[in-house]
Amino acid sequence: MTPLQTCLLISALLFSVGFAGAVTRRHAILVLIGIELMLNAANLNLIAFWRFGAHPESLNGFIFALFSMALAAAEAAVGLALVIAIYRHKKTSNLDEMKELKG
Amino acid sequence: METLEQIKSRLEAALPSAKIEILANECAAGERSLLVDAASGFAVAKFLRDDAQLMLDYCSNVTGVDWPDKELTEKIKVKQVVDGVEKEVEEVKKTLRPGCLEVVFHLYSMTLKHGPVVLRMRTENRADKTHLPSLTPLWRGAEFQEREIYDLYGVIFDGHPDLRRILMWDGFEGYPMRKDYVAPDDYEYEPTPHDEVLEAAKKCYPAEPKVEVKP
Amino acid sequence: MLSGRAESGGEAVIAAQKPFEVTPKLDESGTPIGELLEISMGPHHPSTHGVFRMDVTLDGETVVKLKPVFGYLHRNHEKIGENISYLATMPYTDRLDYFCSMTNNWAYALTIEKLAGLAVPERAEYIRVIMAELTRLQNHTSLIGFFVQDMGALGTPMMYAFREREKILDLFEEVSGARMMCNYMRFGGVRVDVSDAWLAQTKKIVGDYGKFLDEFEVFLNENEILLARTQGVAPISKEQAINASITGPLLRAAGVNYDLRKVDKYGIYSRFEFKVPLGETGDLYDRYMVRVLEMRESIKILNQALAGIPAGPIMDAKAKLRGFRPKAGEVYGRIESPKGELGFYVISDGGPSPYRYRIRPPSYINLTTLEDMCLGRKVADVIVILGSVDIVLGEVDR
Amino acid sequence: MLGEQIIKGMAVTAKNFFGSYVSKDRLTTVQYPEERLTPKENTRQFPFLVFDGDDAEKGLRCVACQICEKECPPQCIYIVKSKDKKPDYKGQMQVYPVTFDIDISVCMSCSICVEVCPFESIKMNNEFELSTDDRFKGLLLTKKELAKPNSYYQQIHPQDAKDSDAVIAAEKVKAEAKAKAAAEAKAKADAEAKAKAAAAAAPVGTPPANPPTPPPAAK
Amino acid sequence: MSPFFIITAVVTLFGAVLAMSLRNLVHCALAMAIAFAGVAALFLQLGAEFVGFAQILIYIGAIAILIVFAILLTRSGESPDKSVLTSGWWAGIAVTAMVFTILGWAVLSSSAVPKELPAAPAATVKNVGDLLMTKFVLPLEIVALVLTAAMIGAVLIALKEDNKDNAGGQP
Amino acid sequence: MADKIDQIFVTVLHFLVSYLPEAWRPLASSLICIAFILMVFPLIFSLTTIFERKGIGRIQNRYGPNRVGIPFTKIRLAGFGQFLPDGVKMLTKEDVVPRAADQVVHFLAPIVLLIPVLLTYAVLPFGRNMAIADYDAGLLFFLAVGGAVEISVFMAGWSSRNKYSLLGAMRAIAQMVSYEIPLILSGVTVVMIAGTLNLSQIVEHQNQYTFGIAHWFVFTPWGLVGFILFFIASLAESNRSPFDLPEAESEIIAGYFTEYSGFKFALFFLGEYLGMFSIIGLGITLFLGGWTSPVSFLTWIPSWIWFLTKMMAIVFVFIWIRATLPRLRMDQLMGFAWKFMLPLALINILVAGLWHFMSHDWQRWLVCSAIIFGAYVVLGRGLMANQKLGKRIYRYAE
Repeated sequence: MTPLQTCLLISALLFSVGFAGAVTRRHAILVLIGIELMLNAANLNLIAFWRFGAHPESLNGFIFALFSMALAAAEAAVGLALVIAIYRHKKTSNLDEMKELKG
Repeated sequence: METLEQIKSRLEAALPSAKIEILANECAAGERSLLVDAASGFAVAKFLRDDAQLMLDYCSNVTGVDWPDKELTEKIKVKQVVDGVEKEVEEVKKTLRPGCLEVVFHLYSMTLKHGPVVLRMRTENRADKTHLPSLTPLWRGAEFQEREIYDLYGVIFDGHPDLRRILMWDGFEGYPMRKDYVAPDDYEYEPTPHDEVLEAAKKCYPAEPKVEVKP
Repeated sequence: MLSGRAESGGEAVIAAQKPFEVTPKLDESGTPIGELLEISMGPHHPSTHGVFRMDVTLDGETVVKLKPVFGYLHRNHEKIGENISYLATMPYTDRLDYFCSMTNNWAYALTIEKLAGLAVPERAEYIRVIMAELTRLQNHTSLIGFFVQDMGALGTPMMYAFREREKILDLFEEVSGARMMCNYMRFGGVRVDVSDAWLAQTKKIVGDYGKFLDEFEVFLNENEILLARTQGVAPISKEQAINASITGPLLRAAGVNYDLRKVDKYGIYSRFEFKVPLGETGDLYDRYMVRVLEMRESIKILNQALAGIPAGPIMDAKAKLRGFRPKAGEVYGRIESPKGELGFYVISDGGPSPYRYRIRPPSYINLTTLEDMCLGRKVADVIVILGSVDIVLGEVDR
Repeated sequence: MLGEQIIKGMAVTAKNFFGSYVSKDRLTTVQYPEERLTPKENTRQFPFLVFDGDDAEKGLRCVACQICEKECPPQCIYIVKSKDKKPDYKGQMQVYPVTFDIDISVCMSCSICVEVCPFESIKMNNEFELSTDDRFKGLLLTKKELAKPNSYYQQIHPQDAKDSDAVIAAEKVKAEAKAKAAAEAKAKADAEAKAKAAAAAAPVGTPPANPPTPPPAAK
Repeated sequence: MSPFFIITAVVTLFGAVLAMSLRNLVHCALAMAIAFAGVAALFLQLGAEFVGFAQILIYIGAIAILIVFAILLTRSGESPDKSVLTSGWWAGIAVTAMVFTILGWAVLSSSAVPKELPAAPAATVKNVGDLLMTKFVLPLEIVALVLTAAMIGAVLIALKEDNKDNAGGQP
Repeated sequence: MADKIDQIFVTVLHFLVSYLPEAWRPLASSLICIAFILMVFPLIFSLTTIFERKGIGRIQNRYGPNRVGIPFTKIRLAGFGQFLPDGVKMLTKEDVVPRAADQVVHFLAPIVLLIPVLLTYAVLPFGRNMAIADYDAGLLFFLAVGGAVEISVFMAGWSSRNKYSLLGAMRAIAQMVSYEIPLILSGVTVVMIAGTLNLSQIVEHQNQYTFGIAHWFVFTPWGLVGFILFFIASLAESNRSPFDLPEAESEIIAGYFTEYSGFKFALFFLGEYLGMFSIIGLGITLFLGGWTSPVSFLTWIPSWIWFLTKMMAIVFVFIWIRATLPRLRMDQLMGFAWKFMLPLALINILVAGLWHFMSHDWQRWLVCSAIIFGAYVVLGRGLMANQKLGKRIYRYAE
């Protein structure tokens, strides 16, 4: 296996773990954690492709990773705000119990 | 400030149903007090607070007093015919003064800077009819003091917003400030036990306390 | 055990005035919205000024419910007083408010003098005023120290306050033999006469006190953090203060002109020229400032008393030490102690000990509105509000 | 401006910081075991019993009248009266305390016992280093530990001791005068009795006329 | 690939698995922090210092703290009594397995990967800054906008419905 | 000679490493550096605790610890030996863990605190050529690693299962997150002017002299305000008074480490102080010229002595502030960060930009000073007026 393949495989594993968590856990915050893990896996891919790619000096993957991190932060902030707002309203953060959008 | 008699007459005019009595006080200061029956106590207090001339807006002190049943012995000279001759004979007359719990309010006016008017109320007896109207709705300052009286004397104040024990713990039984309260039979070691303490010591520690030694 | 709750009287009663109404928002089922945290502050909490407990319910950091719990120091002082002689109660009054044993002594002595009709010699009256005002000085100084300590000032103002208090306690010790438990006053006078050297020393200390207060005020009065922590916090209105029987600096901070030294003119206070500082809003800053200004007035009184003290006896000739049995009757005596109106109510049946002996403790009654002052405030405020009420648990629990 | 007063406050603390090195009277702390303050004249800690002379048993002023026991607010004094009597400082026969205990773990140093004592026999000590590891027996002072000579009293409370000595001297003078008067009266009575006896030519064996001991002087 | 890299990767994956499988939510969040730290370490080993530090700053310093705060605010700190998994969890696992199989097959079978390691590129702060201000200036602006919008949105959503309650500090 | 002393640690390190084979050298040198930090800074910490106790004692007109010197001798060293018994006591005390606590997390929290704190020392240049890891993005590393401390605070507060701990942890996290923003923003000005994130280069940038006075950033208008902002934020970041709310002992006992005792408590204590030293070190590096001397004629003094001197001087100011000021309330604390410090930091960035692009003459001094001073006054007024704070005048009753 080449180093890139190792990196990609690790990333795929991380992605799968995050995905599994996001789809199987009840709790809204855990779903968010799963999504963050998936995003991390994607970042790992970006960095790996930048490092082992054809034109590392262009820094494309590197800067993409930075942008994706910024977006992850935004996503986390909004997502958690939503979770808290829903919790205030419904006294639960279990996804199974949030079946309707109506308040 | 008006005299107590004036207050009494005005009170009686305003509240005809109230039974008001002026109690004498023999000591040097000689502050006399108004004894009001429990039923009209609240109305009287409200009158005293709201009356424009009195404006007793400040309830300084609330005291509970325990008056146990007491045999009053009185020596009365009675004219008796003894052996056909009328003589003055001293006779001991015994009357039982029924016990009661009494609550004394010292009322002042902060606005007019006068006072005190001493207001008293008595319960019917000391056992089961120990209800009195609470004056906390009129003077918030009476809240803790009434709770304390409930705690230490057992007067139940009707209308009190939060009547719980205050100084003693919740599970405590009895009313320690009553004259007939008997302290629980516990004994704390004292190096110089004598008299009653010695008795208590003997009862609580019949022998040297055994120390169990675990093998 | 009787059930505690009493039924409501039924007729329309005027609701007890509650200064603040902050109730947690409730949902349909009646449970409060928001995350409530119940904490028990005390009895072993660093800043409850003794063994005092507050059952606090918090929404975040905001207080939605607060119940003061006390009695941990309850020794049934009143019952003890009813079982021992009139004289033997005097040292017990020291233990009520152990910061101000002199004023406690005075209040008790005053009450019994009223009961037995004893006169107090001129010199003794002056000594009493000097002692009471020194007590007021040291109480207010150390209270401000504690107050700022509760705000988190790591004890520096408190140490300065204690440094000055120490000097006054030395004066007390020199006269009465003890620093805090003075047991100094007697029915009809005082126990020990003061010497001229003592008076000179007192003059010097009182003279220097102004300088210390200047420094203290520069240090604290307008400190931005102190302003932020105290101004606008827990204000209390005149009507509410009167209705809740609040007395002392707390009452005057709310703007009510009611100082027993002026109203009752007990002792010889009518002879001295002093003013009563009044606050406007009754918030923490007013309470703090009223105390600072009162200290200045106390210094004025002290200067007048120290200048005018006459020679003469210190005990009423009629006063009896042993076998004191006042006539039957009842009396209520009160003085303006540093914490508020300290009253003693005594019923005598002619015996060697009082039939009923009751204390009206100012800090106990000032606590009535603690919950109302704290509702809607933050946890940090609770501590400072409690500090501003100036309680001493020896007096609250008795 | 924001922060101005904070700076001023910090100047005050800085002044105190340097002041504590410069001026000694800013520091009120006393480095205790090495440095000691001289105790004040009126300082009171716990009571002790005064005795005259050298022998604590003989010279003890206390006559076990138990007034202090009754007046003591926390009831920490325990006295057992003797059955026999011994002469007190006035030369009168008095009972004396067989046991005189003060539980200083209970004592509240109020000095009421001193005030009510009619015999100048109980006084306040200024000894305060009484810590002990036995909280029961170690804090129970018995008669032996309580008895201190008058010279000790004169040393710790010179002014008070002077006053109290004066009172005792005055009482002694009074008592002596009284005794003298009594003796004179007795002599007189004896003489009279003799005269009477002689006059009546009484039978042999007159009973000895022992006059009753005078009652204890109540101050 | 150095053994150190493999160890870091294993720790990262272990953290991720724990984060997704523990019952107690706070433990999950802490395990997640381990996973994030591991990823940051992987970045550092791949020569992306700046991204690694940014990963620590953003993921551990901000997102983990946010999540922890949310857990506390929603009172989810205690282990639930009920099942922690959704009703259709087995379907999720199946899908995951499929996804992983496909991904792994793609990675292993791909031939578009260079066999030899290229020289380490110079990703200094200066280079990154220059690129952000020149080539990537538009995305940077957009990201800034997105962040601002997200911040405002989050504040609006999480704000209490009643403003009076919130202003408890001032009377 | 001066140069040799200046570089003594570097020389010793090279000397030690030179005996090892080439491949082992980096590892060995970093291990030696770690050992050096682990030895030196805890020692400074233990001396600082005594320094602090003595300093606060003197400020409060007490002696402070003054007994313990060298064990088994009569030498007292003015009490500076106190740290030894303190340390021994702390380390040998029983380790109490609450039964309800989350044992693992409770155990890990102090370790998780200490690791990032120690890591931050890696990039600090303690002297000339004395940065252990001279990262290109050193400042980012410092801030990133420093941010991880919050996790440990949360772990400690949550795992103790104590409501006070939880309150303290919530306070600590909210405070740290809020004050990190002005902290970073004030650092950004330096990055803008110096044009690098490398801390050694930032120091080099300040290592120039005009008229014998160093070019420290603090000597410019934006640098002064930046330093003040950084200083206040670092007080908050290290939980020092007046921002010591997370461990406000008068309110919430000891905050998040209420339930820690013995060794773990010592670790927390150590972590707190090491965190304080490192953030002070960063402040010195950014604004106070790091290891450079303020005036050119004192450059012969070894650089690391300068660094330590500056650090201890600021530590003393920290102690001085701690002994003087009361504590803020939580809402005021947050308000101060968001309403005062954040706007001022943003304006400061603007001013730094102006400074960079304006011509190098007196005008830029005037313009920059005026803008930043005006902003300070306006924001300060606004903060005070918002809470209606200010002096009051009191009336007196006769």
